[in-house]
Amino acid sequence: MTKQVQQLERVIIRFAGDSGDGMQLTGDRFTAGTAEFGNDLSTLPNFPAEIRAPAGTLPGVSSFQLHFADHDILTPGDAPNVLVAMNPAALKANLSDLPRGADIIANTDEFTKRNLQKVGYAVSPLEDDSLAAWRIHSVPLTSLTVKALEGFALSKKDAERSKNMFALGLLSWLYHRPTEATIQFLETKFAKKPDIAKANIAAFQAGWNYGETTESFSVSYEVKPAKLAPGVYRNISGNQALAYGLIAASVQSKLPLFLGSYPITPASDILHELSKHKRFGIRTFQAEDEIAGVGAALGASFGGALGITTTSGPGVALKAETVGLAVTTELPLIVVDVQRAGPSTGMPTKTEQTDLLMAMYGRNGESPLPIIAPSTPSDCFDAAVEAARIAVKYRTPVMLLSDGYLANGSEPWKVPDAADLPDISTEFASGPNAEDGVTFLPFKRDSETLARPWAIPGTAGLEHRIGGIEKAEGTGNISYDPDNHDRMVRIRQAKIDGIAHDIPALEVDDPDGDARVLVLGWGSTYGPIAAAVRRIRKAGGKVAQAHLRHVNPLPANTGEVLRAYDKVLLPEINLGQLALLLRARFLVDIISYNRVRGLPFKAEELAGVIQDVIDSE
Amino acid sequence: MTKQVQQLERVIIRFAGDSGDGMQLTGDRFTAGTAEFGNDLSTLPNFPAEIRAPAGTLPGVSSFQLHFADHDILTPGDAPNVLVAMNPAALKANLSDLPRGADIIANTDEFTKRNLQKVGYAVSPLEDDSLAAWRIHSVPLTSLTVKALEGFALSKKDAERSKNMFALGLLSWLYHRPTEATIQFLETKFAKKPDIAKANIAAFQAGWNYGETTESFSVSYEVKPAKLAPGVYRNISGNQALAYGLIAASVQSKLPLFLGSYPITPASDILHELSKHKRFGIRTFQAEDEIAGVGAALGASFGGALGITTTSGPGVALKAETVGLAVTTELPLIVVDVQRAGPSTGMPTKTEQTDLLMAMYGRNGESPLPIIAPSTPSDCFDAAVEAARIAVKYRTPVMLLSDGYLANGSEPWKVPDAADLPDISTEFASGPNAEDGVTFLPFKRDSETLARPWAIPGTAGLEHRIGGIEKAEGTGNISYDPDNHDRMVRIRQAKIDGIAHDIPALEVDDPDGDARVLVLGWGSTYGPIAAAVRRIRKAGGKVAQAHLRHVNPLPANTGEVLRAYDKVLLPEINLGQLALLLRARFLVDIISYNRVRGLPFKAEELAGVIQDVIDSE
Amino acid sequence: MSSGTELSVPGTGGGLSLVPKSEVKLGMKDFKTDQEVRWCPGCGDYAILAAVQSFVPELGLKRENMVFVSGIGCSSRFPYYMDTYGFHSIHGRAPAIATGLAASRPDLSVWVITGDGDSLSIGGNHLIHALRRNVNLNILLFNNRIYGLTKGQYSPTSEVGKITKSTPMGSLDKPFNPISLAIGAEASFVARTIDSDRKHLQSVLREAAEHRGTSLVEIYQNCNIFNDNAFEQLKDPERRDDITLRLEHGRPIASASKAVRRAADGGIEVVPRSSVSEDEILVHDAHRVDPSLAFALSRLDEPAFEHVPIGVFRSVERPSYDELMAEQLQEAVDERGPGDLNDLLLGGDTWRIG
Amino acid sequence: MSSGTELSVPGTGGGLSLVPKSEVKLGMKDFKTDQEVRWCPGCGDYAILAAVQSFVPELGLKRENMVFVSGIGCSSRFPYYMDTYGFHSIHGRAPAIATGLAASRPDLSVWVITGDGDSLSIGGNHLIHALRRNVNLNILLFNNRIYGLTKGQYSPTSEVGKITKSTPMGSLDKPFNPISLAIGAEASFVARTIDSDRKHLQSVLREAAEHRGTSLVEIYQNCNIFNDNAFEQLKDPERRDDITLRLEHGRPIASASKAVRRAADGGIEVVPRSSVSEDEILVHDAHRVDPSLAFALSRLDEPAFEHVPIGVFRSVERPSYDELMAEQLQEAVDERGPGDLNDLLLGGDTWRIG
Ligand SMILES: Cc1ncc(C[n+]2csc(CCOP(=O)(O)OP(=O)(O)O)c2C)c(N)n1
Ligand SMILES: Cc1ncc(C[n+]2csc(CCOP(=O)(O)OP(=O)(O)O)c2C)c(N)n1
Ligand code: SF4
Ligand code: SF4
Ligand SMILES: [Mg+2]
Ligand SMILES: [Mg+2]
Repeated sequence: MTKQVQQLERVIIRFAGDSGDGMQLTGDRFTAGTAEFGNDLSTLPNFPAEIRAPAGTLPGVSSFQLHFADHDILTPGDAPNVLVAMNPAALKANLSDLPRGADIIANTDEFTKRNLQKVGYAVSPLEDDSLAAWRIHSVPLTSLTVKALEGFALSKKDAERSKNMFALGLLSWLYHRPTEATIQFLETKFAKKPDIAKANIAAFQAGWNYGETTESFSVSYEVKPAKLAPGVYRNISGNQALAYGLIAASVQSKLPLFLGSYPITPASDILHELSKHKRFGIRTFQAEDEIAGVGAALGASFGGALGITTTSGPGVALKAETVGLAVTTELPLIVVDVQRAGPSTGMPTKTEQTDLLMAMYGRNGESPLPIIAPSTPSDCFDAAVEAARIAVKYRTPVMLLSDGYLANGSEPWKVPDAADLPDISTEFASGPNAEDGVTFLPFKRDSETLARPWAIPGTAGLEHRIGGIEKAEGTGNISYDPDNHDRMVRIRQAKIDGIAHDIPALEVDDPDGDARVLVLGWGSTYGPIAAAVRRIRKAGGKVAQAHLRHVNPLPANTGEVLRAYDKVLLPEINLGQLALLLRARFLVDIISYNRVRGLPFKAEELAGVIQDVIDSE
Repeated sequence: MTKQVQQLERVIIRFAGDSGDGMQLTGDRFTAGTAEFGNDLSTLPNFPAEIRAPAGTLPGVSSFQLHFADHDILTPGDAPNVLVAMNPAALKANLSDLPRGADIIANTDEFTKRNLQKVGYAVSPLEDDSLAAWRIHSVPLTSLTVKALEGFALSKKDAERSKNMFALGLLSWLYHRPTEATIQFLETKFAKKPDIAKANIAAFQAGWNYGETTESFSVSYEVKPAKLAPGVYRNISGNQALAYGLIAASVQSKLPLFLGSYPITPASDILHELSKHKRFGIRTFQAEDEIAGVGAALGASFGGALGITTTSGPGVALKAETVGLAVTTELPLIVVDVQRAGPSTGMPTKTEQTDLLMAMYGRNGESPLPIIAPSTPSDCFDAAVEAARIAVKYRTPVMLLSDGYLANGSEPWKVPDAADLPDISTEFASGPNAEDGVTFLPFKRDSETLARPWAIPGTAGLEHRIGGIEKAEGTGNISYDPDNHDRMVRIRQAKIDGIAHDIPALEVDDPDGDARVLVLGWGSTYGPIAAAVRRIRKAGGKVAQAHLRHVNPLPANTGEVLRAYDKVLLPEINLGQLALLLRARFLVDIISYNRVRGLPFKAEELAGVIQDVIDSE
Repeated sequence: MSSGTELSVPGTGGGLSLVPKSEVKLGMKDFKTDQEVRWCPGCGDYAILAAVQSFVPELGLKRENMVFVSGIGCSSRFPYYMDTYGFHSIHGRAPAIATGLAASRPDLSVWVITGDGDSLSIGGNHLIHALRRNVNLNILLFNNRIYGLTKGQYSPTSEVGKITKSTPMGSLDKPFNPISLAIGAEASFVARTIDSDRKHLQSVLREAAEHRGTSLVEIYQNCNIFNDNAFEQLKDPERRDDITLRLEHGRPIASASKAVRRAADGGIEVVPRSSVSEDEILVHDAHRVDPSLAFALSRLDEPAFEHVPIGVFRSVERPSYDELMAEQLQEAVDERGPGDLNDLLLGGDTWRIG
Repeated sequence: MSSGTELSVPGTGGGLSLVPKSEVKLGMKDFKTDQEVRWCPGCGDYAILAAVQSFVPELGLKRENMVFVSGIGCSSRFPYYMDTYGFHSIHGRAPAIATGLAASRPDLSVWVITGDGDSLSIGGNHLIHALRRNVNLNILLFNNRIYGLTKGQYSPTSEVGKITKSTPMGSLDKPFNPISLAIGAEASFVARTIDSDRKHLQSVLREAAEHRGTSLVEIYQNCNIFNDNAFEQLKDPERRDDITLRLEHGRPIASASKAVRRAADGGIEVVPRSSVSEDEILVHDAHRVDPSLAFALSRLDEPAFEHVPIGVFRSVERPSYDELMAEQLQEAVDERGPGDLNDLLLGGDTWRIG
């Protein structure tokens, strides 16, 4: 049988199954193959907060979405072209996201009476008309896998476990993915259990062959490699990029990295990643709680390390008091907040942008600090280096606001050459700095940056004491003098505000230069906004786009940019937090678009919103 | 010798001495006498963070300022008419606040070489010309006291201790204060040590007599009683009024009060006060830290108590995570923040308004809560009752933002009759609330207030579970449904926003109705702003005044009020925190006036600022 | 319930003496909720849940007067599955929240459910303070020696050298022994049991519930996903009877093959049972006021799993915090009568105008 | 110092072996700052400050390699008066901050100064975790059994029934015994001394400094303003020698009139010295690995002040956290060479375009 091959520009597939079905691994492997093939891509894992919710239930569904294309893309995609549903729960949980006409590959073996009941299907949807709008491929994935592995000395249960590899094989066939890397991967992963390795490889190949032979699939698809900028690429998730950025910052600042952290979803993987790289002189300290984590990081900073703490929303709340101490003692510190849905425990595995105002104001007293927000998974690398640059140069804690979407999402990353990374090293104080030539003044400032000297223990002659009580300008001695306090409050603010002159201007993307509507964003909404803007332009609309990475202080030209447009639309996954800051500062009537669903925006949704704003002009 | 008696409308006196000199007690007694006499008054204690800094040093100076008048007054006064300086440090620390021509009563005995040196006086200022601009009364207070107590079986050191009572006697003579109450007070205070009581009384009387006889004082002053609204009055400090308000709230809500608190300046006195009143069924729990304090209060609320926690800035930061839990579980809770100078430890005994944005936003996720700020010491009573009303009615944590100035300052308070206090009681859920008549839905809301039912343990049939994870509307079951989350985020916000319709409109004081400039304030700046406004009007200027007690949500007419004026001036003891909220919400170009000195504004200073704004019209 | 003082039921007695009794006989099913249980298949938490659900009816309490408060962790999901009042709070804070609840409501039977991370890492301080205060709580510490919910980092009870996601070269810090820590924190009731032995678990729960004050029960719990077989030795039918030293008040401390006795130097030691006569074997005294011997018993399981005492290490009477608090309230009323708001507001120096 | 790995000095040995020695001989005045000391006249903190300032030169360390870290409280003002590096941090967090410092800088001698409220109330968790980790810190816990700085509320070491501003009818909660708590938390070095006995204080500091790992030294300190004479019995020349039981390794534990011996039931007890022969008196063994006896000694001061052990309860060797951490870093380098950034970034699956 010769099969038809169809060319596509882009495809969105979603693997969905039970938490125990290995969907994340399947997605990761498909991603790796796709990356190797040279498509541009973007991924969106989505999994429950429970380790393993009861099998077959809706809360137990875990999914992985991948968008790949022959051109550069910006998001993991709104609506899947293909859903792989490993059981009825996976079908039910994901169906509403599927556009009509999409393909559904359903593992019929799991559509048992019991499993159907678990999710409230009276009749199997594969057997009534309810799925008529979609193209159903009923595949008995489990039994095909078991059959394919008959020759292996495996229990049935063990054999069944490989069904995700069968599915991967089938999808790899369907989209012409290279297979060698996956085979190699399985060999390495199960190096100690060669039987398991072989079984998984066999399942994978069986899946491929099934596609090749079955009539259920008459067409396969090709998506040409994308024309990306030349260079060496790898696929990278936000958490990994962020961890690498921190390591790079340590190398480029020549400061030993000290991480004080307490595990919390979705930030834990940064701790995990950093703890692997002790060869870089990196110390990772799993503290007893978030307070101890940031405390230890600050203590290490006092000792001359690049002190870092990583956490998520509730953890940031706990660190507030110590971050305030860092503000007033003016020591470098990086506080990474991988935002997740709140308030309180909220929805730990879901994404959100709701911590911005906490990052700005969540401390007693006037305690300003810089805030930096990466815009894509790979941008987490650069944002981390930039956070370190500012922390070290200005002797200040810096908040790095990632989120659950960036953390777990991935995309191809053009790997930079270490030689091209900025030198962000600093000098420790080494001698007296007072006019008298003998005294050391720990709070005498650099006239340009307003940064104070960083004198670390072990430096003879610079012994000094710092603390959380208000300090006299210069000497740093305890001071309750009212005017000194007013001055210090203003100097601390001025130091942070001054960073505006040390960061790039806000760039506007407005190809024809005649748009009247500006869409502004910050952080992880970059992809969906940019994709929406593309759609508008493709349809002939005019819209300008700008994206803030430095959220505090804002680039010096921000006001100018905002005022240059009739309307400014600001989509945020919160109730309007950046909008509040911009409105207050520039008195510009920003139009907010807010949806707080624990999920990234969809490009289509935003395109609609943008169009509405344009139309209302 | 017959002495002249002069009539005055108002007087500001400041007692200043070493921390060990008993200045706070002296001030308190003078205040009590003044209150009894019927003047209106306002006080401002000011003391170091150290328990007892080294004797004779500048950081060791403790002072107490009292403003009293024959008419209603609004502040403790800008510039003292009289300074009692118990030692050179007290003179030096306070001199810059004294207007030319003011009286200085200096305790010459303490102007020894050693004491002068301690504060850097080469020559005694009493003996050179440096004090020519003031009227100096050199009085050997210590030795006069010792002499007066010669007949008592006291060591010299013990006798010297009574010098503050000698000073009090002298000042009481100078301003015609009644003496009986002070004598009675000393008898009660030292009931167990009658010798000490007698010695203090003798010193007090000797001071009085000294005034009567010495030539150093040729004039004494009378300040007639003020014409206040009829009623029974007492003098009350902000912390005491706040504690009483909480007790009244417990009585009026019929809910047992549970306080979970950890000591911290300047909030500790609320804990101390409440712990005295166990007869009201009040439980005070000194927790191991601020987190446990608020946690226990929330646990008690869950159990049906009026849960309260009291703290100051750094403590609020620590409580943030638990307050977020209260927001999402929608339980009543009152969080009292007696703001002090920050960031970090800052200046613990000094006042500031810098926690407003932390109160608004210092939690992860969208977690809105109401904020109430009392305006004067006695207003802390009403504000506390109002906080409880809202917490109980809307099942929400409420932030009550007092500050160091209100906490320790005092003023006469017209004591309300308990019968006139609002009934703020609520009903616990007692049975099913679902349409089916059998189910209890812990997150089904009152259609008007959007409050959920409060079902407390012990109520049969309403067993249910709550928690920090996102909840499904109605059932309260754990829900990760994206749309449910978006809805819940908005409902929680709407519930708080809706309170705007349940609070009084913002009132504007604009006697002639033709002012073009509005001065707006919130919290403890009320007195200085109102006093400044009076000055402007007295001088023929036009200015309107409005003051916000409900800072979140804002009264429904706030925007209207702001837009009705050409200019809105907003003085704040921070860098413009309320201004940020108002600018963002109403896009009104609020003019901020900010001074962050750890001290309340002076009326004169504000009058100048207001005048400048008027002039720039 | 309508006013402040009505909640202030003072009293003394057993752990449950102030909690109203159910008029009807309740069964296990009365304590099950309609919520799907969301632990991994095979998790030890299931066994504990079943043990608790089948045990609590025996207490004969009104269901509505029982409250389960938890922190965050796999184990802390527990309250959702108990058809009583429940509060799934935030990480580490359950003892604090439960303290406020129990201190203000002596008529409740309050249970805290917590994990080794929840109670000993982030919540360590609240735990030790609850213990010294002796608030009327039953704290069930599910010790799986790992962070389950965050997918397998080492915990404060993980053994040194533990290889986990956050410690790829092995953990460095010496673990807490929860029993030693609790005794050092002045605990009045301390016990240990294991998920797999329902009978023992329930017998310990029984004593804990009856104890008035804070009862700490460490429950060895298997996390089959991230730390499987952590307590295998105690489950292995071949070995468990040998290495388990059951602590029963008034009974000699010994396993099938081992016995505890006073050592020559005055300490205690484990010796082959055959080497000692029965009356040389140390008799367990859980009610001893001096905690030193209970502490010594808590050290017996070093080296790990050679001999592991389980049961009630210590159970001594001490007034509970809520009782003392209620007494002070009563005393204040007895001495000066119930509070009167007008009197309070008018107290101190007043003057009249007009 | 210029790069990451240079800070990672691995090593073992005594508490000070990695700290550079001063080339010049320093004296007490070298450790005094120009800051005015701001405690109340008569406060026990003065005596401790003087004792520390006159003791530290003896260590022979470079002044710039000593750091004093404190929390908040009267006692926590201490670092301002020591002319070394200093960090007056926030309430309760000094052990955490010092942990980061000490773990990343094994070349420093790090001292934590804390009060009973700072370390046992808000900071209790950090304290017990520092102890189990055995970070190389010397923690001096100034125990005045009261909150000084906030003007006199009861603390976690105040006796039951304490009448303070926050407990007008008396406190309810049983205090911690800091020694018992520390031993329960796996402390490797635990000692107690008193502000008024400079010689003893300094001898304990000496041992603490030499111990590598966390040394906890409880110092009874008089707060003459809010809790005067809390330790009067130990200062009263008439009684102190009778009630003080000095713990000295290898020496019998006894005071002028009292002696400690093994009781018949195996515990330990205090008896009149005259009632026992010298060789019946328990000989102190601070180095015993099993902490049970040290724990039992910590319970001897109940009832309070009848007989109070002072000195080093426990001092056992265990690798310190910073050493272990440094070793892992070294091992990682030894095994795979120092990290290379390009290798790291390129690691995993890459592909080339263009
Ligand atoms: C403030 C805060 N920090 C961290 C977390 C993440 N977190 C959730 S549970 C947990 C540890 C769970 O371990 P354990 O208490 O032993 O419970 P288990 O899951 O093993 O039952 C952590 C670190 C959180 N939810 N909140
Ligand atoms: C977060 C926080 N909570 C509370 C306080 C207030 N506070 C400062 S010191 C202290 C207790 C002091 O007691 P202790 O540690 O025993 O020290 P001492 O003053 O007795 O030496 C408290 C409660 C604070 N500064 N910060
Ligand atoms: S991760 Fe471990 S503790 Fe958590 S539910 Fe699964 S098996 Fe149980
Ligand atoms: S209050 Fe007490 S502890 Fe604090 S300085 Fe004064 S005497 Fe010392
Ligand atoms: Mg665990
Ligand atoms: Mg103390």
